[in-house]
Amino acid sequence: MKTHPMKLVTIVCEAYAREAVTKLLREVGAHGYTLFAVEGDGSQGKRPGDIPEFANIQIEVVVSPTVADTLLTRLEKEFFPRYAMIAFECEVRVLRKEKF
Amino acid sequence: MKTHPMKLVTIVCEAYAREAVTKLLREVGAHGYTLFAVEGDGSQGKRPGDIPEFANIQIEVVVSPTVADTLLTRLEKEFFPRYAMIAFECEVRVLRKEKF
Amino acid sequence: MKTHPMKLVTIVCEAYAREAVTKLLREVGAHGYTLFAVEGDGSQGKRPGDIPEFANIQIEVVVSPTVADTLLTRLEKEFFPRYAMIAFECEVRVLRKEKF
Amino acid sequence: MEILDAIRANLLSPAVLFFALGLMAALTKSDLKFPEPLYVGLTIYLLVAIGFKGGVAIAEAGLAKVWLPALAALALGALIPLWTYPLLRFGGKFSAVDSAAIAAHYGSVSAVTFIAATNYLKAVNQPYEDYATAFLAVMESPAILVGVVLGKLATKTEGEGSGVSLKKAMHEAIFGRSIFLLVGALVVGALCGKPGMEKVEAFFVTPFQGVLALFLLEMGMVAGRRLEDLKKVGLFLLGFGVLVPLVNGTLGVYLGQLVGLELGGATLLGVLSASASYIAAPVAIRISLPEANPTLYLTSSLAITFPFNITLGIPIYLEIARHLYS
Amino acid sequence: MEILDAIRANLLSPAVLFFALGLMAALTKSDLKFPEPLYVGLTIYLLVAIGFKGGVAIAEAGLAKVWLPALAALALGALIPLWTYPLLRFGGKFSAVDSAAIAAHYGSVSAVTFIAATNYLKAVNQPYEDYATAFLAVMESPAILVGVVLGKLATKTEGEGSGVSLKKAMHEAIFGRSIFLLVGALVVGALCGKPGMEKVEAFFVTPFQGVLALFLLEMGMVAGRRLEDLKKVGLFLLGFGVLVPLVNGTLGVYLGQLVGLELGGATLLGVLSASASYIAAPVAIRISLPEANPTLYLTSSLAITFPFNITLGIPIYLEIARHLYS
Amino acid sequence: MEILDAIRANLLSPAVLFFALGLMAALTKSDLKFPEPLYVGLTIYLLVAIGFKGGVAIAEAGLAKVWLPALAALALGALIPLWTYPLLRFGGKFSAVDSAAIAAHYGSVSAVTFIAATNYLKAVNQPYEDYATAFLAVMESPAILVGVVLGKLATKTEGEGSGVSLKKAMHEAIFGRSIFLLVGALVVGALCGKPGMEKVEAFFVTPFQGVLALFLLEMGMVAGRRLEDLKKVGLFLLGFGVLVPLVNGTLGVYLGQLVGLELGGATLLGVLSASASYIAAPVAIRISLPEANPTLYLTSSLAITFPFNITLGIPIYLEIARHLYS
Ligand SMILES: Nc1ncnc2c1ncn2[C@@H]1O[C@H](COP(=O)(O)O)[C@@H](O)[C@H]1O
Ligand SMILES: Nc1ncnc2c1ncn2[C@@H]1O[C@H](COP(=O)(O)O)[C@@H](O)[C@H]1O
Ligand SMILES: Nc1ncnc2c1ncn2[C@@H]1O[C@H](COP(=O)(O)O)[C@@H](O)[C@H]1O
Ligand code: NA
Ligand code: NA
Ligand code: NA
Repeated sequence: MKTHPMKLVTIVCEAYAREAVTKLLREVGAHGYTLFAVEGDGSQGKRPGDIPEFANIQIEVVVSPTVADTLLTRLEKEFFPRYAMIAFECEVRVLRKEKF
Repeated sequence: MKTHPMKLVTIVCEAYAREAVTKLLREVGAHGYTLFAVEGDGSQGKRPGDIPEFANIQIEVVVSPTVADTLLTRLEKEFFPRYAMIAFECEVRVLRKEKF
Repeated sequence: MKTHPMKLVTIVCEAYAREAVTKLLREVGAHGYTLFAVEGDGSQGKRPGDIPEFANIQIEVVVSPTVADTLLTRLEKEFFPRYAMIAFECEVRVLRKEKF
Repeated sequence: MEILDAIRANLLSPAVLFFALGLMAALTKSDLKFPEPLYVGLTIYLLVAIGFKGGVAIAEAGLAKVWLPALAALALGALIPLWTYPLLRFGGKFSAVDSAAIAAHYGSVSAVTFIAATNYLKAVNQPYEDYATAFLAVMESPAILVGVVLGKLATKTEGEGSGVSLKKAMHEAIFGRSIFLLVGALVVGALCGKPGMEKVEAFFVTPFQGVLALFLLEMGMVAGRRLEDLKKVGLFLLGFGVLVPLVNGTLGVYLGQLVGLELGGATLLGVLSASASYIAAPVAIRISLPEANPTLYLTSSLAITFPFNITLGIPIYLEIARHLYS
Repeated sequence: MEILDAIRANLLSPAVLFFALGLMAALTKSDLKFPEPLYVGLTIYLLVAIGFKGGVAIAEAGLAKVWLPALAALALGALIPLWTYPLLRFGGKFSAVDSAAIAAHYGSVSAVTFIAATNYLKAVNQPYEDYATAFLAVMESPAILVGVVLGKLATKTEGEGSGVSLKKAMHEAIFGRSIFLLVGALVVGALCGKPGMEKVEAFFVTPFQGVLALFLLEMGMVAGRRLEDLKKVGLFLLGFGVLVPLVNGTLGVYLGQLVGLELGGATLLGVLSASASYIAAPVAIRISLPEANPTLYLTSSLAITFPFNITLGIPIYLEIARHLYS
Repeated sequence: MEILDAIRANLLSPAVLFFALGLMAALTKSDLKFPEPLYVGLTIYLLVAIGFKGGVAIAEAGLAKVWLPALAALALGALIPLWTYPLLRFGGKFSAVDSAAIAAHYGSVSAVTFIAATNYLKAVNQPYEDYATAFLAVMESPAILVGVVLGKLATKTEGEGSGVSLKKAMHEAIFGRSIFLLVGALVVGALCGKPGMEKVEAFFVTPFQGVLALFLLEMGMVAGRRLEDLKKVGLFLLGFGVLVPLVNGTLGVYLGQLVGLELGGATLLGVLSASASYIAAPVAIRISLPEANPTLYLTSSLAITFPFNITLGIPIYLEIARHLYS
């Protein structure tokens, strides 16, 4: 079994940003993503998550290291000033590297 | 405080595969797992997740490196050809290594 | 783009422990956290998650390595003997290190 | 012209219009979405309500009246795959496993189509045997089992153990969520009878039609999201999804008359034969025949046959029954 | 033989049959599952409905009539742990903290059991004071506080601050979700009175019995999943889970007569004493006595006492009341 | 003194009392929480029910009667931001983009406030045109578009393309979940007419008031969680949140009389003008004017104007209409 190094980028943001973020993912070349609703607490206060429009989502995307770089750069420049969010990357290993 | 290196294997797959995957986890020797419903987008199209039977789930399991190897190998051989899914592993450190 | 090393600590525990754990997070100096409901299986049996009071939650928190250390130490001493739970840490890289 | 009037009346019912609204929501990419627990809650309500009502009706009618038509329904469900399979395999040139999978879907049934049909009959004041829910209950599983066996015979693949997965499919087909709820509520209803019904009527019967209308809004969205797959399935399956229901529907109506049902009951048996499963069958097939292509069976049952039956099919089957009984 | 007929009638009610169906679902490992939000939605509905109705009844009856029996109910709840604790500690040889935890559960109450009892009384045409919901409201918390104090006295563990966690338990017992909803809706109902009731009756009253039946289906599954823990808890707790309710139920009925309740109201006070909490108490106990073993208190209250009360207990307590009042 | 009696009666209605209970839950930090799917399910129900009912009423009244007041409502919605914007910008010294954002919220409408008003009118036996739902439908979007344009003109920021985000805001304002459901159900109702209503009345009409009461419990919690932000928004916005609704409400009532509405209908137009959006507008504004501070517009619309209208505003607007019409 051969595994390949990739990056897992995790984004936690207000649900409002959903469409903008998934559009960005397509633009930087991600081939897929996984998304779910979360509650959260942070510098911009608690997000209890009972109204979907006011809630948080977590988006996880596995991408190549270069795509991860572009993604984080654009998140920092275009999204961090506008939306309540955090983003971080983490090293993972995948099978079928052509899929990502 | 002493932490021990382990692998976190993350599997995102269609909900149909739930029973087959959890059975596999038992077979390879995982001592537990965590599971939740997610939405997703990938090569096999969007999964909006309003009908549970058509939705995606994410399964996370902490295992020893050797178990992770067996798990990924069997996923590649037996599951990837049949189900819409991705899987990847990541290094984590745990307390109480005898638990995993 | 400059990223900084941080720790992502993941805690999966019974929902009962929610308040105690988030209080601990504040005490050790985390600046935020993300939380969601999960199902699980482990040494203390299946947690199907239909009654919120009997269910599992997953808490993810990005902190500096020193905070991660304190957090895990206190979890081990004060929480592991009392609650059904697991915790592990993982290396991640973030932008805006002052946020965590 | 009667049939056209009937169709027009059906098209203007809240249930069908909300279904159309759901289609619209999917096509205009509105961000409207029913959360999963709402979907699940509505299906639980509908299945329990229809099952309970059917059970009370069986208690009133007595098993002596119900067993023969129920047996006929069961046989019909099991046999439909036997003629649709070769049609798909040799007419449509589908692979053996895809043919078996699709055939299983058309032999099995759609509870929502059945419920919509009972609503329609009520709207046009056509009486029917309330215990017809028993036919719904017995027709869900047999075709799935037949389809899985057909698929297994044709492929004989190993890995993960095909014996195991046949057993899983049977377990799924019999203990799966929808059939369990329906049969369970049926038994509960049969044990309670009329006095039990009086207690829960205000919840399970009075608001039923409105709940169905709301649910069809969601089903419209689910079907609408599949519409773009129509081009992937090819012309053959498109025709199949409309013509096979018409044939099966006619078969069902005839058989209904044969076993002594009234006009309304025969219509419902026709509707059941004509309908294709899009929940129970996909689950069981995905588990036991994972090589089969879901786009084919889901698109045909959900995006072609289901909308066809809901809008045009149901009034047509009633008209067929009227001709036959007159 | 009356009592046997009564039990039979109760066993054939939709509510109890759906509970049995839920047990079946758990035992046959059907994949039927109520999603968490549906469970939460149903509990919110049931608690608000029962609280609101009780509040309207209090407004009608006047506080003068309610305060004495409510006080008696409160005292009964607080006292039950004082005799069940030594029984568990010395009869059952449980640890001090486990004994305290279980005792807290049996002093507190189960709202669903109470609701099922009101349904049963309605079905057998036995009138009762509608304001009895007030007893439910006042009996939930006291026993939990007594139990936590007993457990703390016995253990005196430190770490995380035991003083803190007693305060947390009190907060939980008083501001926890279920008690907040119940008492809140009671107050709202008392302020609205009859005119308010007329507006919301069609939602909170008419469909109530049907919603309860659906909810008991879920409760059957929850209880059923605990059944396999029965062997872990031992014979003593098994007997405890059946006999203690019978004793407490009898106590409750007597006390009800003593404070001037009618036959129906005394029965309900008996049901409350006999019932064991499985939501509010576990939450508070898990937080303030985390050393106690949840398998013991959850299995006994949820898998033994709850099913016993729902099926046999309720008709028995009514029969006891009838003997006493005749 | 009539107005005081009216307010007192409104304050003691189940809907308002449950709203207050929700506020209490938030303030006492009770762990009561409606899960997201329950919230979504309730909004879907309320919007579909009110839309459907309005559509049936339009079918009964005929478009000839509806178009003029609907047009007036639309114009009113679009114009309100044009006077509130300068007030906020120069009176309140808010930034241009914040002023535009808040102005958009007050030009748009709150469906729940409208629904509560229809309930209030029904409670005080004040007839109104059922087709007034059409005003709700047409008033949601225009102000949002005007507000976004005002904000864009003032800022002209680039990055991510401001043209794109104006288009997104329009899409959101027109195809967003709430407006889609409302307008969709309106059209469905108009096509079904009375016969359709008869089928679904028991679900969409009879239990409606009770569902609203339950929903206001949740809205109380949502508003309550915003209360602590009151100190952040400053005194100007506090006054704005109460006085602007009074002015807009009066404008709406007058305009209603002008275009020939009855007393009840004019009151509803007043309520709509007075109400501020807290769902549709925030979504659209957050997407197209992300630089605007959500604390300002959410706190003023949700924690000031919404509770004010629900408790005091609605009876006041009716009183204004009564003076005008007498
Ligand atoms: N240190 C952290 N660890 C994990 N999640 C966080 C952290 N800080 C913020 N978040 C998440 O990011 C969301 C937005 O953060 P903020 O902009 O700080 O309010 C929060 O609601 C949390 O869900
Ligand atoms: N690059 C990716 N990053 C994160 N999740 C993914 C990625 N690709 C696929 N997925 C998830 O895996 C599921 C199945 O993928 P697929 O088989 O490509 O359709 C999708 O629905 C997503 O939830
Ligand atoms: N090896 C594992 N991998 C992932 N999650 C686990 C694992 N073991 C336990 N868990 C999670 O932690 C919860 C508590 O574990 P336990 O105390 O072992 O019952 C379980 O319900 C699971 O959600
Ligand atoms: Na069929
Ligand atoms: Na008790
Ligand atoms: Na307005």
